[in-house]
Amino acid sequence: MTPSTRKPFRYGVSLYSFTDDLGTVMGLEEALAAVADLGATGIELLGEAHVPGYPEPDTAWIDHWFRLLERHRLEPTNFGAWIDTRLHLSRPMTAREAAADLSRDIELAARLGFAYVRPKIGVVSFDLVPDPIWEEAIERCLDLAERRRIVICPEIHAPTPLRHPVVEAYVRFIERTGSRHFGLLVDTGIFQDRPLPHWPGETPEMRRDFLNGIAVDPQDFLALAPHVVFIQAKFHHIDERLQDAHIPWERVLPVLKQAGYGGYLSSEYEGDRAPWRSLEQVRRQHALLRQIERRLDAVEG
Amino acid sequence: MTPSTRKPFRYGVSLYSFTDDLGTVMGLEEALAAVADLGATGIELLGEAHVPGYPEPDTAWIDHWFRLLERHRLEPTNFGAWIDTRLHLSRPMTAREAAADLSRDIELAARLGFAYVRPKIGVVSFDLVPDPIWEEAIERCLDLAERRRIVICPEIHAPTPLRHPVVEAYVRFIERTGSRHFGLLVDTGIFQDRPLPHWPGETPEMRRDFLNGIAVDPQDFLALAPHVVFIQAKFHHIDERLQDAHIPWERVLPVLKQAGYGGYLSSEYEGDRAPWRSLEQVRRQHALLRQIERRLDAVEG
Amino acid sequence: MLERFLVQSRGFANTGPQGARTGFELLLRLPSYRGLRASLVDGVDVTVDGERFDHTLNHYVLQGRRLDLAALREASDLRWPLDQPACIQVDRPGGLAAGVHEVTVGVRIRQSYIPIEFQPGVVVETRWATIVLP
Amino acid sequence: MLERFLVQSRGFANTGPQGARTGFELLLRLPSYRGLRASLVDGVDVTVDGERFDHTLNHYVLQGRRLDLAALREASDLRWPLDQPACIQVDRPGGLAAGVHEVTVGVRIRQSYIPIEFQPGVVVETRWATIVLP
Ligand SMILES: [Mn+2]
Ligand SMILES: [Mn+2]
Repeated sequence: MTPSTRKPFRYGVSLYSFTDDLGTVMGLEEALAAVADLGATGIELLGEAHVPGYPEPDTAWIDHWFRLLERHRLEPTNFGAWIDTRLHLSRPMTAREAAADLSRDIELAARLGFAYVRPKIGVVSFDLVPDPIWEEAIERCLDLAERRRIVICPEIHAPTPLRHPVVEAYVRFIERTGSRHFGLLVDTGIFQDRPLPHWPGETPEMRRDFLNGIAVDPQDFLALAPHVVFIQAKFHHIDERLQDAHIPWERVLPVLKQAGYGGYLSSEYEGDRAPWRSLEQVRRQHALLRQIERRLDAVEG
Repeated sequence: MTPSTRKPFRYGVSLYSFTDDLGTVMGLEEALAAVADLGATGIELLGEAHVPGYPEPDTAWIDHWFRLLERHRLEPTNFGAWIDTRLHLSRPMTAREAAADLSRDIELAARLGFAYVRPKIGVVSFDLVPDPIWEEAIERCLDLAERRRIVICPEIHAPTPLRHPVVEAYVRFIERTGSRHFGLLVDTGIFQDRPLPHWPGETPEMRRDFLNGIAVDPQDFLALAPHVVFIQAKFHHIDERLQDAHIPWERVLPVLKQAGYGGYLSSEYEGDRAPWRSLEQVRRQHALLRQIERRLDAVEG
Repeated sequence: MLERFLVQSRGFANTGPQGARTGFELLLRLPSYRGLRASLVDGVDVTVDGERFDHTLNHYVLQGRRLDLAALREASDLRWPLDQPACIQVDRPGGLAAGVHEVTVGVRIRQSYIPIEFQPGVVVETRWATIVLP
Repeated sequence: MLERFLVQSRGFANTGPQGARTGFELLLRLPSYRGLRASLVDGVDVTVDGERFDHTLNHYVLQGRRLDLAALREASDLRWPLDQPACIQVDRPGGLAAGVHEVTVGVRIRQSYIPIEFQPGVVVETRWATIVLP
């Protein structure tokens, strides 16, 4: 992928955006209708949140899922999964156990039509180094991922920046295994360059670490771009003048464009959870991102 | 029915209580579960509000309705209907047309298991005199009501008090027809003796008429009691100390008891429509009404 | 399930072909505790960023039928159920700019059981709503 | 659909026979953006009108299974899905008086991807809730 290959972005939404709304003021049907109404094509979800009966949804629900996708012309993108390394209070999780959980999620994601599975891996340090079992656990799943045409993609999420030993370890894993079924997911929260409002129960320690924004230089994306398969367009607040209060999209999107990124921008609204607010915020984000992309495309001619 | 025949009240809820919540934060299932959780047994609804596909719900919905009633051990009580006398902008409604609409509602109510149908009749004057077609329209429906075991019961609603020409006309109708399929529904808003807060868009004229409360003397109920078949327990706000801000239940319930009323008290919450507020308000009302009834029963021994 | 606002987030969009928009439309929840026959609805005034579009000029789509105000007032055979939003269509050459707009609706309803002096009642609500595509 | 509050209106009730109540229970929405296996939940503190009932003493009903805290911590095979409230059972001889109570919950959750220093995270919420029957 060379910098000169400019591609159109693809637009999607993660149901994570509708956290606390889904199940209290809207169901899956309304959520998918809202996403389709944006002109978006991609739908992302979290397995153990949005699949009723997870990890074993009944076939009636699976039929319903595919009917909704067809009605709204949406395609499943990324399936959020967890490797819950603290599952057992008395002992650590083994790599085999982690692989078993991840395999189960890969099977389910594939059955539901997804292309990507993001394992959220438990950490072992204050600076969020993932549990070392991740490497063996994921390696055990690569053959299955290939058979089920799934790309496993751990998430680069604040406070971890793009230039970081954790990311380097993922890149070495790609180089060592040569697998095309492993890649990186970037959460745009890493580009946040202004502080978030305080949340209830927030401690000074947590604030220091990541809530002021780690302000990764968007240019850092260029080097990593060949390994990035999916982008979660994390955001927290966009005002009535279409100004994002935290994420510098005007600086981020040109770099993605320059890097030849043609994958999804999948909205992850993470702001105020007042009922119904997420619906309007996601619309603002898509209006904003598309506006910037139109401008970039016009400049390029 | 003599004053000495004291009977237990029956407790119910009208889905009117959940106005604006139903269809935005809850469905029929959650509403009926909430009613059953009160220990209530009666469910009241409004046809052209809570019956999907009204006036012709499909059989799948009717099956669903009866399954929910069975699961929650609820019985249908009153079915709210309207005689929309202003339906045609260019001409008045005829008694025949009104009878046709009411017949359709009686059929539907009976099919759904209801015992009462309340026609809300259009008015022809500033002081809410019902359109004179009511008498012929209802009379045309009495045979059908008998066949379908429905009692037609117009509502005595503020600002119309219990002693009023409109009520006297209804009583004369009962005496003239001798029908046991016509009775009166009393809305407890007539007992309101403290002013409601202003609502958005309220004009001074409307305020003067009924929002300060018409404070009917509960004793007036005794004379009318033989004709009262149903009571809507209208209320607007009950605070954390279980004090109702507007309806003097402590004076109303002893009279109902003394009158030998053993029918339903069917909650009609009509206060602030903040999402989910109705659920908690209805619980407070049932706690309050049952507390007063226990006290009355204890005094009586 | 519908959104609590009368004007729904979903469905607020320009109409006509992109580049040659003819107007916009929005989905509206009925501001009433009961469904109504269409002839009891006396139209909807719409104001966007201070620009008013009168109820006499707008069009109304209910259960697949598109009506002007005169037809709406005669439509005693058509229902606007509580659980189905109506679509309000507004003519405005060029449509609206992509972005956030201040949208006010005034929904005019004729109830039979309220004195004629107060009819039609008008329910007014304002919200921010977003046009995604120009 | 669940209520937005964590503590649901529905289900707040005394337990045991009327006249000889043994305690009370409440239904709780999981305060998380994802479902959790039960062993990741470290119990729920409950406070009613200032009287505290510690998470170590309460019982938890998930998918029909009733567990004490020790059993909950071991229940890696049991799930608390987002769309199903858990029932929290509290011992209190006599139960609670009928009427409105100030109810606070502290829901203790262990996430694997947050530094151990911050675990369990505790989500606290207070609301008014009503016991209908004494
Ligand atoms: Mn993310
Ligand atoms: Mn009433």
